[in-house]
Order: sequence, then structure tokens, then C-alpha cells
Amino acid sequence: MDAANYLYLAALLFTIGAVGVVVRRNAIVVFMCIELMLNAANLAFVTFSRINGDLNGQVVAFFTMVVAACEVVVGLAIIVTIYRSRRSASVDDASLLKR
Amino acid sequence: MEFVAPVLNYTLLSPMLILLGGALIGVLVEAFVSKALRPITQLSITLGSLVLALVQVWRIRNEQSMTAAMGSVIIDGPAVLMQASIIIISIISVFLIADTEHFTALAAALPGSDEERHALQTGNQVTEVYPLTLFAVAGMLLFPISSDLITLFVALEMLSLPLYLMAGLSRRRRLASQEAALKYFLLGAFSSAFFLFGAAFLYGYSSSITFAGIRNAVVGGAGNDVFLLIGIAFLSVGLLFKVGAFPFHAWSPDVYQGAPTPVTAFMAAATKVAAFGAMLRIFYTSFANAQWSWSPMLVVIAIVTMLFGSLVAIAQRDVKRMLAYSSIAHAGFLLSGVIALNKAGLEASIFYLFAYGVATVGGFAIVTLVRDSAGEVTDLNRWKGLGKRSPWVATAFAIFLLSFAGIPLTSGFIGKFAIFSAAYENGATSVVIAGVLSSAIAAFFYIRVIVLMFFTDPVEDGTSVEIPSGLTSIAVIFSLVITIALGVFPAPVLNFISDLATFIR
Amino acid sequence: MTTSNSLVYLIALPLLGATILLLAGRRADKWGHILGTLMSASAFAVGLYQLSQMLGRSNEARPVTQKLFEWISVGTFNVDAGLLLDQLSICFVLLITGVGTLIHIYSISYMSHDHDRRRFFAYLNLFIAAMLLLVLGNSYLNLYVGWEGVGLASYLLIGFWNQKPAYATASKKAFVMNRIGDMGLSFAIMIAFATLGTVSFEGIKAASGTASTAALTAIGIMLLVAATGKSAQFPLQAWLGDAMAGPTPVSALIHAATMVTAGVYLITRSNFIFDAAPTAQLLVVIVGAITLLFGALIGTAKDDIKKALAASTMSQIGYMILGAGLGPVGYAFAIMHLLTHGFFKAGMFLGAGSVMHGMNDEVNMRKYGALRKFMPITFATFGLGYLAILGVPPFAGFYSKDMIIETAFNSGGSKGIILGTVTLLGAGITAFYMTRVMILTFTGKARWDEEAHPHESPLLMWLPMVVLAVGSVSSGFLLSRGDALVNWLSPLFAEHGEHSELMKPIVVSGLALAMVAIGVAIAFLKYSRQEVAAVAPEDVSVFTKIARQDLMQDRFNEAVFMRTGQQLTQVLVKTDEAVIDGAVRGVGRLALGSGSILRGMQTGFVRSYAALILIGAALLIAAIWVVVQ
Amino acid sequence: MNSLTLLMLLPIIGSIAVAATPKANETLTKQVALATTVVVAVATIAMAVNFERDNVDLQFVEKYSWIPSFGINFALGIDGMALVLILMSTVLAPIVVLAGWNEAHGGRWSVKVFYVLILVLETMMIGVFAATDVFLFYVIFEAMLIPVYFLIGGYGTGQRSAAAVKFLIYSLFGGLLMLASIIALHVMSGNQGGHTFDLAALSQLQMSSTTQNFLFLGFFIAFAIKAPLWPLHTWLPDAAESATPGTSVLLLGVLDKVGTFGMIRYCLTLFPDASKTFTPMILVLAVISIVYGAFLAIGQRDLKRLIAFTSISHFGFITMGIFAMTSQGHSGAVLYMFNHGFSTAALFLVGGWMISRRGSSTIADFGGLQRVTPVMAWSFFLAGMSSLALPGMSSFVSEFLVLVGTFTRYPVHAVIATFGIVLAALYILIPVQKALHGPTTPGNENLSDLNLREKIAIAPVIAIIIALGFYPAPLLKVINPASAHVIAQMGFTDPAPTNGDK
Amino acid sequence: MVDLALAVGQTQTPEAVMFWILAPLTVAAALGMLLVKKAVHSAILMASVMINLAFFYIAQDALFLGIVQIVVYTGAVMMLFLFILMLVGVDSSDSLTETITGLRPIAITAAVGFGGLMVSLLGRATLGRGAVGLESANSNGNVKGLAKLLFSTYVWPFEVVSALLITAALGAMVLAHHQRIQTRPTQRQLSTQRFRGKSLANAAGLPGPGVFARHNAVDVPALLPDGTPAQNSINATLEARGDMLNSGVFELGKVDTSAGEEK
Repeated sequence: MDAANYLYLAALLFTIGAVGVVVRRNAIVVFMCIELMLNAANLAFVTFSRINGDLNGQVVAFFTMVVAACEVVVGLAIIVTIYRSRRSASVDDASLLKR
Repeated sequence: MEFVAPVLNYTLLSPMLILLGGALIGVLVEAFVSKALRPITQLSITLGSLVLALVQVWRIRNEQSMTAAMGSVIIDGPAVLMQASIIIISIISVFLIADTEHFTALAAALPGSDEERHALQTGNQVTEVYPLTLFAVAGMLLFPISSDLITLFVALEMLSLPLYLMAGLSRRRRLASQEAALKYFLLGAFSSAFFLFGAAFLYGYSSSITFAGIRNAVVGGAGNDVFLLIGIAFLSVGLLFKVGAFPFHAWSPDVYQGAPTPVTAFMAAATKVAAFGAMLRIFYTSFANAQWSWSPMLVVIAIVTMLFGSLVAIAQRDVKRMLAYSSIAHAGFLLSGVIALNKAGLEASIFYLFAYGVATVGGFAIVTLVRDSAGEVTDLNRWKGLGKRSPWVATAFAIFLLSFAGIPLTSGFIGKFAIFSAAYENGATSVVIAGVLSSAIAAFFYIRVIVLMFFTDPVEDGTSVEIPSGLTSIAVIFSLVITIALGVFPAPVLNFISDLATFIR
Repeated sequence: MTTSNSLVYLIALPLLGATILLLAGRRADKWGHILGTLMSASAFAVGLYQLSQMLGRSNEARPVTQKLFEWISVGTFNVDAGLLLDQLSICFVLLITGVGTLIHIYSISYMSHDHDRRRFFAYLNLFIAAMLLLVLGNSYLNLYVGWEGVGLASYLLIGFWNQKPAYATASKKAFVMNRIGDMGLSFAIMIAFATLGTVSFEGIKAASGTASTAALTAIGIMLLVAATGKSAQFPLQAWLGDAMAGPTPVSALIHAATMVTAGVYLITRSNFIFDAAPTAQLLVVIVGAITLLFGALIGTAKDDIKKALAASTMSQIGYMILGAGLGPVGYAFAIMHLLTHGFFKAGMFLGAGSVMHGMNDEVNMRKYGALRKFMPITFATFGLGYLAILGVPPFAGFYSKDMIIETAFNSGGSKGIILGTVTLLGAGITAFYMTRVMILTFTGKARWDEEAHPHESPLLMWLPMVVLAVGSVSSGFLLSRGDALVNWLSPLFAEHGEHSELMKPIVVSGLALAMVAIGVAIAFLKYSRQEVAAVAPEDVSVFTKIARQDLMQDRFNEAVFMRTGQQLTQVLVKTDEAVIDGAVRGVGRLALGSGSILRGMQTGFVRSYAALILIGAALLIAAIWVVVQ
Repeated sequence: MNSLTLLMLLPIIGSIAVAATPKANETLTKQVALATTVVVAVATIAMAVNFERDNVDLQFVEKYSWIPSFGINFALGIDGMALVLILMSTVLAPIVVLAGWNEAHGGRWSVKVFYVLILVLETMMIGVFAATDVFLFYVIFEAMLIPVYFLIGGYGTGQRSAAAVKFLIYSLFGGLLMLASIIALHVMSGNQGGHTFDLAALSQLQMSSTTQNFLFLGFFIAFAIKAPLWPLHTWLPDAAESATPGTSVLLLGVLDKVGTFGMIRYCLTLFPDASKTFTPMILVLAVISIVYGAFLAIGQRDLKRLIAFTSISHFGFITMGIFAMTSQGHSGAVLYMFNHGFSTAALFLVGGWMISRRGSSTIADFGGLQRVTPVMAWSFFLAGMSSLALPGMSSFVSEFLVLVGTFTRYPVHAVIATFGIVLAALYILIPVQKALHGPTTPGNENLSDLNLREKIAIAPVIAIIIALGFYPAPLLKVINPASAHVIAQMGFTDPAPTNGDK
Repeated sequence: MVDLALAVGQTQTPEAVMFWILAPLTVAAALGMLLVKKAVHSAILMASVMINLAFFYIAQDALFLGIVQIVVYTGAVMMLFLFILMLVGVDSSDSLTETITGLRPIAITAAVGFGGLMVSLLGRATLGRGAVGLESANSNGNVKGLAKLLFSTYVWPFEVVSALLITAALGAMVLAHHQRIQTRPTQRQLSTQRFRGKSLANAAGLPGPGVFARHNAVDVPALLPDGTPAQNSINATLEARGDMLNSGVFELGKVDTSAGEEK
């Protein structure tokens, strides 16, 4: 078993998350894709932690989870607010500001 | 493996602690102080803690420490300079924030609803912006002094989250404001994912998450550098996003336009200092020895950013968007300070950041003053003849614009000169030439605004300049004085920077 | 060499007059003409005084210099504001101030009805000063100042009645064509400085001994160009006819007696250059020969009395130039002809002015006729001048012109024969057209307009005419008696060996007189025997038509230079607007356009922005991938 | 001795005084401005008297540390060339103020602002010629644009704002190129013994010829835009057309001289080798400017544009003289700068009066002014004569020196340039004929002649033009040592007379 | 990447088995997130990815993180997502057709390029040192090890994170909290108001949904006597969610009444 496989997995998940941000329109799904990217990063951290043989990576992953939780709170609050104003959770509808 | 109790050097951390303390008090004020008293209380607390923090920064100006917070932060000259710059810019911004009329009366109320109208009538204010500001400032103070990836990431989020929120709190054009918040948030989170992913690879490469450890790994240079390169690239994506460099700039015009103008001013100025501070530190210390790998990348990004910002700014019709693109161009100029990778580059960047930040706050302060019955007027066509109606406001704005354009005797010129000199010294001639070219392009749109204000006859459409309230006046005058003083007598500040600007590793 | 402190007064007095008259404005209207005349007269007095001083000294000591101040001094380029009065310049000084003063006097009366008489006198004074500077300057650069100064004065005087657009145009034309000539003088000075290191007469004379022929030829040709411009020689002669737009005294003074002869002065003054540059000298002769025929031919067809006289002037100066081009032998004769011509041509011009004065400013000779009875003095003085220009002995022209014809014949070889023939032919044609002028003006039937009431001019006008007539009669004899002028000038010029005589003087005189007789006879047959139409007939030969149009010279200039120039100007104006400024504006538009296009990237959709970030990141990865490969 | 600083401070003090005058009392404002400029002019003349003219070193030297970390000093000092140009600037200033007494009234802003801008500009005009620190020079060079920009855009006529923008953008573009060069100099000086901007020290820098060429171009293009050299000239006609006459005088008469001054002071001194490399190209441009400017002037219908194009031609002469590298050419060029200042001033001021009276700047709208307004017509005529370099006018001396100096080294260029003098006759005489001569056309019958103030303003200009035409020695004696010094530094000696051995 | 091969002892084979089973599932779930229409389904798939990741964490000696991933991340954070999804309309589905011109091909190209290059790069990476494994680091137990780091080395960021949490809470409050600006009216006030209003139309209370309508579902508005639909008979929430049926369909005038007249 090669630990590198985890890294490939992380890269794939990260890519999928990034694509999700681009292709999905529902703000919540977009946000979930971002969470997916963070999770991919966490997986990379954990894997590297194991490769490097120290726990710093795991600490980072832990911090990431906490920070991500905060981000989720703020992000969802913003999404709800905009949903309440616009009656739409589509990120495409929020395009007043452009050019 | 015995647990050793952590030792924190509270003196060195005090600027941040003071601000966090102030923010916490602010939160308590929200809970316990009557509505009527809240604005003044919050303002006093905010200003007080900022000033106190500044004093504290001054007092630790000659300190150097790698262990102030168990190795999580570095206190050195550049740290002090960045922190001082951020605090000064924040103080000016707070004057703007404190002025009435910018923030929604009740963020939870639907735009156009009775509830909102009622809240407006009763003079309700979202005084939470003060603690949010303080949290953001604290994050900004932490960002450029972080010395490991965890702290860097936490600081990044800490400065970002309050800004995401504050971007959505505009009183007028609330839908646009909320949209700005959404865009800022989504893209910010997106970019911080890249940042984190990059951090993971750096950790993988160096088996350390401290800058020093990364530096050692880079110097030691074992194996091939794929992990390092990926790490640098993705970390840069996060950082470049924050500074608004092409192609990671796209959020900034929309957010600058949508956010309440004081917030725009604050984030345009202070965030840039913080982000570039962090960038300078990490590139100057950790990645310095891998210059071959990132320098070409940054050169290309810097050149494209300068040109892109300048070119697109020409085509703008909205003053806030124009300033946003201008700030993109300036991000390009500032990147040449990173590319310079020498002491001159560091000094120049710090000077530039401060000068640009102050002028930016001043510029946006003027934007808050130009309004009609529906609030701020940002359509440039309606700025016509401003010089006729309110010569002083227009003159002040013109001076800020001239500073952006880098006309001598303004701070912008000294900054531009210094930063391009530093880049040239490092042989980045292409950046200097692109910088000069895009400065010429940029001059075009700055001057066009001056033409609009001074040489075009006013249209009678109700646009008027609000008589500046005391607070905004203070902000404008303060910025103006600094902008001119740094243009005419930059020597003391330059010397001060020069004495301090050395990263410890 | 003698120095003097008083030379400057020659120039200063008329200059002072001009300055006072111009600055005082209308306040000086009452006495302006008197002051102007006095200034001119006092300059004449100074000239006489200088002459008397000069006569009292030996040949070598005669030239007088005065250094006023250091004018331009940069590196080795040192030019003093210095004056030189020698045997040559004194002739000119006296001619200029003498004839000038007479014309001042004449003008008092001639211009008495003009509102701007004071200004006229100011210009006249200015002209006198400039002309004196021209002949007194001790270096080419000083000469150049006077050279352009007389050009300016000429411009002002030709355009004196510039409210008439044609006159204004004429003055501009004169100035511009003169400037083309002046350019030649500039070139000559530049070449002289570059090759010889100096621009003073003295210095160049000293250096000319050792200088290469090429350099001297170049200088000489350029001086010739200058001379053609100022002296209305081919090919720059076209302005002179138009210059008759000026008041008649001006034509007399500037465009007959003095300024137009400056070219002769220049060539004579530069004798040391031309003597050492045979090619240039040959060109001088050719120019002179062409012009003398050219002018004479034009003169045959002109009905405007002043233009006829102007053509005659052109032709006569052609004689002088030709004479000057013949080298050391010819210089003195050229000068002599210049002086005698100064008298008789000025006299005739004043006569023409007098006629016009009496004929309501009519200039068309076809509307004259039979004026002899009404203007006896004018007729007499004009007639004496006529005889002089024809070269009838013992009038002035006989001495001077025959000398030139003789010298031409004797210049050797086929050149001598050609030149002699040309000069003889010229004499014949001169006789023809001058007789034509006489007949049309003074004899025959009156063809006046209704309102014409011809009368003799007042004293102030005829007195100068009389004085000049006396000069026309006697000057030739006086100057040639015992080779007075030749000997007087000889120290300035190189020695010349005796030429083989092709023809004896008496033969030449005989031939010349014969030609004159033929010319007069033809004119008599053509104009005295037949009715003269009051309106110029249109059914004339092609040659007449061409001659009437100044031998197509104006047409040529217009077509070749003016039109081309105008078109070039228009093209350049458009080019500047469209191409150069267009390029500048294009750069601006390019920036604005690309800005607008790039602006399109900002679609407002957050997902596009994310895509942009993703692309950016992908590009970074791609870059790494390339690096790692 | 800090007389130069004091001299620079005087107009600033004056501008403060102007700003302090009550808004209602415009006359007082003007009087204060006039008094200030007169005082400055007198002070400059006093300085000129104390100038040791045979001393080729900089005089009235002063040096204060300004931005030590970049090695930037506030360093002033003048040689003969700078003295002459400062003299020109400060003497022109009161004339402009007096001549344009009512210029400020048509402006967007108050009369006070106009004079404050003029006085600030005067300070900069002194400083830009006196600076011996390259950075200081650049700062003033760029900062000068701002007052001029507002003077054109705020008080001009017609398309004033567009013209002002064009002027500013053009100049800024050139300035930025120069900035790039200055940055390179700064860095190189840092690598070669410490950052400095001292002109003398910078001229000792070692650099490769490629570098030198590029840096030279940076400076030269900036200067070639300023002293408009074909094909970088298109801003000038627009600016001159739109600016008030007084502004035009300061713009063409003084500001544009900074370009030619800079070519001598900076291009030649700092990059002698590159100057030599580019000389052939520059001379060609100069000759094109001479002829092209003249042709364009002939083709203009607008009086102000015409004058602007004549200046392009004249700047061609100046540039040619500078790069001819002979003492005659050089001294001639410097003298030309001075003379051009006055002859252009005369043209613009009188032209301005004509235009303001007639209410049109189209030449064809005038006619027969000589009969209606003789003094004005004469003034214009004399100004024109000065412009076409009639001998006896000061410009003749300089133009001839340039030509003769050029001829000794570059005969072909000089010959082509000399054709310019014929064109000059045309471009002056055509407007003279159209505007002053001919019958008095409708609309011109009732124009008033110059009043006393205007006469007082124009008299010294014409007096200087004529006096220097006959006696240029006072200036030449000051200029010659400086020019000779530059030529010698460049390693040139005047070509000896060939004695025709070509 | 050979250097990274870990000798992780006995667990090697089981780990590999687990990996090869779970990893495809994880990727599939992640891809599913992009492809399903309903946001709720995406959320469920996301949760499954997270749980899979938790297994990977545990497999890689990150026991604490694995647990936290399940309990906190999946349990709390994902629930928050679902909660909000419920709020904004649980069954609203997303059209997957791309509306922004050219975005999809660009996105796919970028993604394929990005992912492909990443994978290719990782394949080339060498670390120059062997993989270590966490045996020694976890010798005192994973939790203890982490705790030691958290509370000593990383105490400062740990502290700062608290500020972050406060920020988040404060932010959520700012955006969501409706401050009561007026005192709530009492029953009495309300009824007074009802009768003193301009119209007495609603004095007797609002009509219920479906009354007189051809359908009596809650999302069908009642019909007024004149046959027009009464908008106020529908619950505001339904209306806000967009679940109200078009009342115009039920207008009496639109009902085909012609049949009765035909014989």
C-alpha cells in the first residue's frame, strides 16, 4: 500500500470540488464543493503527517475543521440573507455587479 | 514527552490582544448597552483600542523575537512596520465607518420591507461593525507576522470572515451589497481551499509547517521540488487572491462596488498591507532560495496584473470600480516589490503599502461624500463639475488620484520610484518597463476623472457633496496630510522603515 | 588702415530718423517728412565729408574702418559689428544718400496727400540705413544684416498701400523671393566659415589666396544666388515687376537706383572670390547675359510705364552683373554703369511718377500720349534719361554701357563674341522699348481718360528730376574722364593684364549706336506712324503674349513651386492630423478598446470568476509541469 | 549662499499672498501677482549681475539632504546656460501677468487660482533649471505639468480640457520613460559606490553601451516630447490653440525649453557615448521638424496653431544646434532658447490680444488691422519678424549660429534647415498679409488698439528682441563658457576650417 | 513516488483493501455531488464522502481526526448545511444546463488539465527521504500527542481561533437576528386595530385556502364571492417558497360553463 494513493485521491477530490464550484449554481452546493476541497486538503495533510511522521499535519487538519466550521456559519448566514432578499439561492442570479 | 506549559510573550502580542479585547468588549456592549449609547461607546472602544495597539506597536518597535507565541509568530522590524501601517489605516477607516449613513439599519430585515423602513426611522444602527472591524484588524495584524502555516491560515480566515460580513451591510443598494458579500465569501473560501492545499504540499515537502522549517528544507533542497512547487503555486493562489492579482482579481471590482464604501476603503487598504506583508515574509524568508522557481511566475503575473488593471480601469464608468481596477494595477506594482527580493524591495514595498493604503482610504472617503438623495453617487458621469460645486473635495480627490498615478510630490511617486528601483536592482527590467507603461495607461484614467471634476460643466441632477461631517473630514485631512507629506518629505519615514526593515529568520 | 569714429553716423542718422518717426506715431505727422529728409541729407553730408577725407589720403590709406562692438563671438566664429568705408563703398554711400535725399525731397510733394506720409518717410529712412549698412559692413554677416534690412524696407514700401490685396501680395512675393536669394548668402557665409574660418571681407580676401578652387567656387555660386535674388536677376527676377506696386519714389530709389544693385555690389565686393573661381565667374556672366535680354524683352511688351521701366532696370542690371562677371576689367565698368544708371533710371522713374501724378495715378502708357506739352520739365528730364540709357553720346549711358559692351567683346574667344553680341542686341532692344515708352507717353495723340487733367508737377518734385537729369547727362563723362572711377577703384581689384582687343572702342561704339538707331527706328515705325490703341490689342503674336507675361516666369514659378508647395502643405497638414496625431489617438483608442474588451471578462457571475481562478491555478500547475519535465 | 532657494521661495510667498487677497478685489490679486513676479525678475537680474561668467563651474551652489536613503539631495546650482534660462523665465513672468491682465476672467475658477498657479509654476520654472540633482529635476519636471494642466484646462478656450489631457498624457508618458531611466541610474549608482543623484557623480557611471543607449532614449524621448520634436509634437498645437496666450507663453516659451535644456544638461552629460550614437538620427528628426513645422505652419488657418507650428520648427533648430556638437551650434541653441522665449511671447501675446478683440482665432477673420490698430499690428509684425529671424532681431543671431555651427560638421543638414528660412518668411508673411494687410474686413473696423498696459507689457519684449539682435554679447559671454564646457566634456572640438580642401 | 511506499506492517493489506473499496466510492460520491440535480442529494453524497474520509483518517493513524470528522464535521456541520437547505427549499432542484456561454467547456478543460497535471506531477514527485509513519509520534496515543501540540506549540492559533468563533457567531447574529424594535402589540391592540382599520374586509379573519375553489389544497387560494382568488388565503411561507399555485387557473370566469347549456 502506497501512501501516495491518498495523495492522488486528495488531488482528485480537490479537482472535483473545484469543478463543482464552477459548474453548480446552487450557492449551498457550491459551498459544499468548497468544503470538499477543504476536506481534500485535510486528507493531504493527514497523509503527509503520516509520511513525515509527526502530528503537525493532523493539527492543521484539526484547525481546518474548526475554521471551516466558522466559515460555514458565516457563509450560510450570508447565503440565507441573500436568499431571503432574492428568493433564490442560485449564484447566477447574483450578478448585479459586473463589468 | 512531558508537557511543557506554553509561554506567551504578552508584551509582544499585546497589539493583537488589545484589539481582541476591544472586540470582545464591543460584543458585550452589544448585549448590555442601550441602543442610543451604543454607537458612541463602540466608536470610543474601537478607536481607543486601535490607538492603544498603535502605542503598543511603537513600544515594541525595536523588539525581535521568534518565540513570542511559541514560534507561531515572529516579531521583527517589518512586522512592526506592517502592524503600524495597518493600525494607522484602520484608524482612518474607522472614522469613515463611524460616519452615519453607510450601514444598513437592520441587516436581517428584507430590503424594502416595512421592518427596514421602521428600523431606518428609529435610527437603528448595526454597531456590530465595530467589533467586526476590530476582529478583522486583529487578523490583519496577525497575518504578516505569522510564522507557521497554521497561524497564517487562521489569520487569513480571521481577517476575511469579518470582511465577508461587513461587505454585505450596506444601507443603500442592499441587494448589490449582499451579492458582494456572497461573491467575496464564495471566492474567498475557494481561494483559501487552494491556499490550504498548497500548505499541505509545503508541509509534505519540508515535513514542517513553520516558515523556518520550510526555509531549511528549501536550502537543504533534497529530492526534486515538485511538492515545493505545487505548494508555492497554491499558496500563492490564496495570497494573490487576497491582493487582487490577475487572474485571481475578479472579486475585487464587484466587491469594491457593492460593499459599503467605508468597508471598501478599509479592505482595499488594510487587507492589501496585511496580504502583502504575509507574502513578503514568506517569499523573502521561506522561499528566498527557490527564487528561480517562483520569480518567473510572479514576474508574469505582475506584468499582466499591472497592464490588465490599468487597461480595464480606462473603460470604467463607476468610480468605485475604477478604483478597484486601479488597486489591481497597484497590486501588480507591489508584486514587483516581492520580485525584487532585496532589502530595498522590502523597504519600498512597506512604504508603498502605507502610502497607497492611506491614499486609498482618503479616496474612498471622498467617494462617500458625493451623494444624491438616494445615497452615494458612484457613476462617474455624475461627478461632472464637482470641482465647481465643491472645489475642496474635488481637489482632495484629485490629489489622491495624482498620488495613485505617481505624480511627483505625492507619496505615490516616491513609492513607485522606490519599488521599481528595487525591482530593477534585481534585474527585473521587464517588470519595470511594464510598470512604467501601465503607469502611463493608468495616468489616463486618473486624469480623466480630474477632467470630469474640474473641466466639465456640472449636470443639474441633484448630485451634491455632503458637507463632510467631522469624522470624514478627519479621515480625509489625515490621509491628505500623509499623502502630501510622504511625497514631499519622505525621508523620516523612509529612514524609519530602512532602520527596521529586516526580516529575522 | 585708417579708423574713424564717424562712420556709424552714416547709418545712425537715418536709423534714428526711422525710429523717431515710427515711435512718435501720428504726433510726428506734421514734421515727419522734414525730419526724414534732414536725416537723409545729413547722412549725405557725412558721406561727402568722408569723401573729402578720403580724397586727402593716399590710395592705401583710403579705406576707413570702425569697430563698433563685438557682435557675435562664439569659439572661432567672431564677427564684429564693424564698418568699412573704402573706395567702392563711398560710391554707394554717395549714390544712396544723394539719390536718396533727392527722392526724399520729391516724396514730400509726391506723397503730400497721403495720410501716412510720415510712415513712408520712416520706411525710406529705414531703407537708407539698411542700405548703408549693406555697403558699409566689413564682413559678409554685417552685409547680410543690411541685405535683409533692405529686403524688409523694400517689403514695407512695396506694401505701403497694402490695403490693396494685390499690393500686399506683391510685397510678400518680393520678400519671399529675396529670401531665397538670402539663403544663398547664408550658404556662402557658412561655406566661408567652414572652409576659411572667417566671414570678414578682409579675412576671406587673405585666405582666398590659399583656398581651394572648389570652396571658392561654391562660395561664389552662392553669392551669385544671393545677387540674383536681390538684383532681380534670372531666375529670381519675377518679383521686380510686381514690386512696382510701391509708390513711385520707392521704385526710383530702391528698385532702380540702389537696392537692386546690391547684387552688383556683392559680386564686386567679392572680386577676390570670383577672380579665383572661374566657374562661378562664368555663371555670373551667363546670368547677366540672360537677364539683360530677358528684361529687355519683357520691357518691349509692357504697357505699364513703371513695369516697363522695371524691366529695363532688370536688363540694365544684367549689364552690370555681366560686367562684374568679366573680372577685374569689368568691375569698375559695372560700378560705373551702376552709378550712371542710378541717375538716369531714378530720374526716369521720378519722371514716371510725375506723369502719374498728373494723370490721376494712371500707369497705362496706352492712356497717355501728347504729354510733352503739358509736362515740359518732366518731358525734358525724362528725355535726357532716355538718351542716357540709350547710350547716346555724350550722355552717361554711353560711357558706361559701351565700356561693358566693349569689355564683353574683348573677354576673348567665342565667349567674347557671344557676350558682345548679346550686349549689342540688348542695346538695340533697349532702344526700341525706351523709344516706345517715350512715344507712347509724350508724343502722339492724347488717349487720356475723361477726367484726366495733366499738369506739370510742383517744384519739389521736378527739382530732384532736374538734378538727376543733370547727373544723367554728365555723370558718365565725369566718371570716365581720365579713367577717374577706374583708377579710384583699382586698388581694390586685382591687376588685370591687357586683353587682346577684338574690336577697337570706336568700332564697338559705332556698332552700338547702329543697334540703337535700328531699335529707335523700329519703335518709330511701329508706334509713331500708327495709331496706338488705348486698350492693349489682344490679337498679337505669341511672343508678345509671352513677353507680356514676363516670359512665363511667374507661370512657371506658380506651377512648379507654388502649387507644389501648396499641395505639399495641404498633404502634410492632413498627414499630421490623420497619420501622426491619428497614431497617437489610435494608441489611446487601442487602450480604451482593449480595456472594454477585457472588461467583458467581468461577467458578474461568480462561477466565471471561480473558473478564472481555476484556470490560473491550472496554468501555474502546467508551468510547473513544464519546468519539471 | 542660498539665493536660488530664496529665489524659488519668492513666488511661493507671493502665491500665498495672492491666496490671501479678498476674492472680491480682483485688481488687488493681480497687483500682488504682478508685484511678486517683478520682484522675482529683479532678484534674478541681481543674481545675474553677480554671476561670474568666466567660471564654468556651477555657481550659487546649494545642497540639502532631501531623501538620504535614496541619495537624493535638494541640490541647486546654475551655469551660464541655466542662468540665461532662469532669467528668461522670470523676466517673462511679469510680462505674462501684465499682458494677460484679463485672461483669468473666462476661466472656470477664480482669478486668484489663476495667479496662484502661475506663481507656483514660476517657482518650478526656476527650480527645474537650477536643479543639479537628477531626481529633483525629475520631480519638478513632472510636477510642473500639473499647474500648466489646470491653466490650460481651466482658463483656456475651445477644446481646452481635451487639449489639457493630451498635453498631460503625452508629457506623463515621456516622463515615465525618463523615470525608468532614472531608476536604472539610481540602481547603477548604488552598485557603483552608493546611491546618488548628483549630476556630476552620475556622469561618471560606468555602463555598457547598450544600457547607455536605452537610458539615453528614456531621457531623450521625454525631452523630445517636451520640446516637441517631430513626430512627437501633436500635443503642442492643440495645447497652444486652447491655452490662454499667457499660458502658451509659459508653455512654449519656458516649459518646452526644459526639453532642450534637458537634452544638453542630462542627455549629453550623462550619456555622452549614446548621444554620439544617436546624433545622426536626432539630427534627421531635427531637420524634419524644421521643415515640417514650417510647412504645417504655412498650412494652418488658426493663428495660435500657426504659432505653435512655428515653434516646432524653431525647436528643430535648437535641437539641431545642440547635437551639432560645435560651440557655435551649442551656444546658438542656448541663445535660441532664450530668444525663442521672447519672440514666441511676443507672437502669442499680441496674437492673443488680436484674438480676444476679434473674438476669433481664425486668421481669415482678420483683415486690414494695420489701419485700424497700428500699434498692435506693428507689434505683431515685429514679433513675426523676430520669428522669421530677420537680421537685427535677436533670433537671427541664434539661428545663424546654429546653422553655421551645424554646417561646419553636418553641411547637408544645415543646408536643408536653411530652406526653413524661406518657409519662415511664408509662414509669417501669410498671416501678416491676411490679418494686417488688405482692406479692413467687416468685423474688424472697430477693434481698439493696444492700451497703455498692453503697450507696457509688450514694449520690453520687443526691446529685448531688438537689443539682443544687435548686441547679444552679454548673453553670449555667459553662455559660451558653459557651452564650451559641455562640448569639451563630450570630447568634441570645433572642426577647423578645412581651407576648402574638401 | 516509490519512496513514499510505507511499510506499515500488518495493516498494509487490509488498508489497501479498504482503500481500493472506499476510494472509488468516495470519488463516485464526489462526482455525484456535481451531477445530481437536487441539493439535498448533493448534501447526502457530501456526507458520505466525509465519512469515507474519516475512515481514511483512522486508517492513517489519525484516530482523533477521524472521530472528529464524523462527529463534528459530518454530524454538525453537514447538518447545518441540511438545515439551511431545508430553509431555502428542500426539494428545489438545480437545472444542470449551463447558462453561461462557454463556461462548461472551459471548466472541464481546466479541470481535466488541472487534475491530470496534478496526478502526473505527483507521479513524478520524490521526497528524498523515506516515509516515517506515526508509530513513534502516536506512542503516547494520538489524542495526547495532538493535545500536547495544540496546547503548547499551537496555543496561540488555538486562542485566536476562539476569536474566529466569536466572529462567526457575531456575524450570524448580525445577519439573522431580527431585533424587536417595537414592542409586540397585545391581543387587544390587534383587535382594536382590526376594527379601526380602513376596511372591515378582514375583520372576521382571513379566508382559509381552497374555499370555493375547485381544489381545496393548502396551496390553492380561496375564491372570493366575485370569483377572484384571495391571495391572503394562502400561507405566506408557501407563497415565499414559490409553492403557491397560480390562482388565475381557478378563476371562475376561466371555468368552462358552456357544457350546462348544451343539451
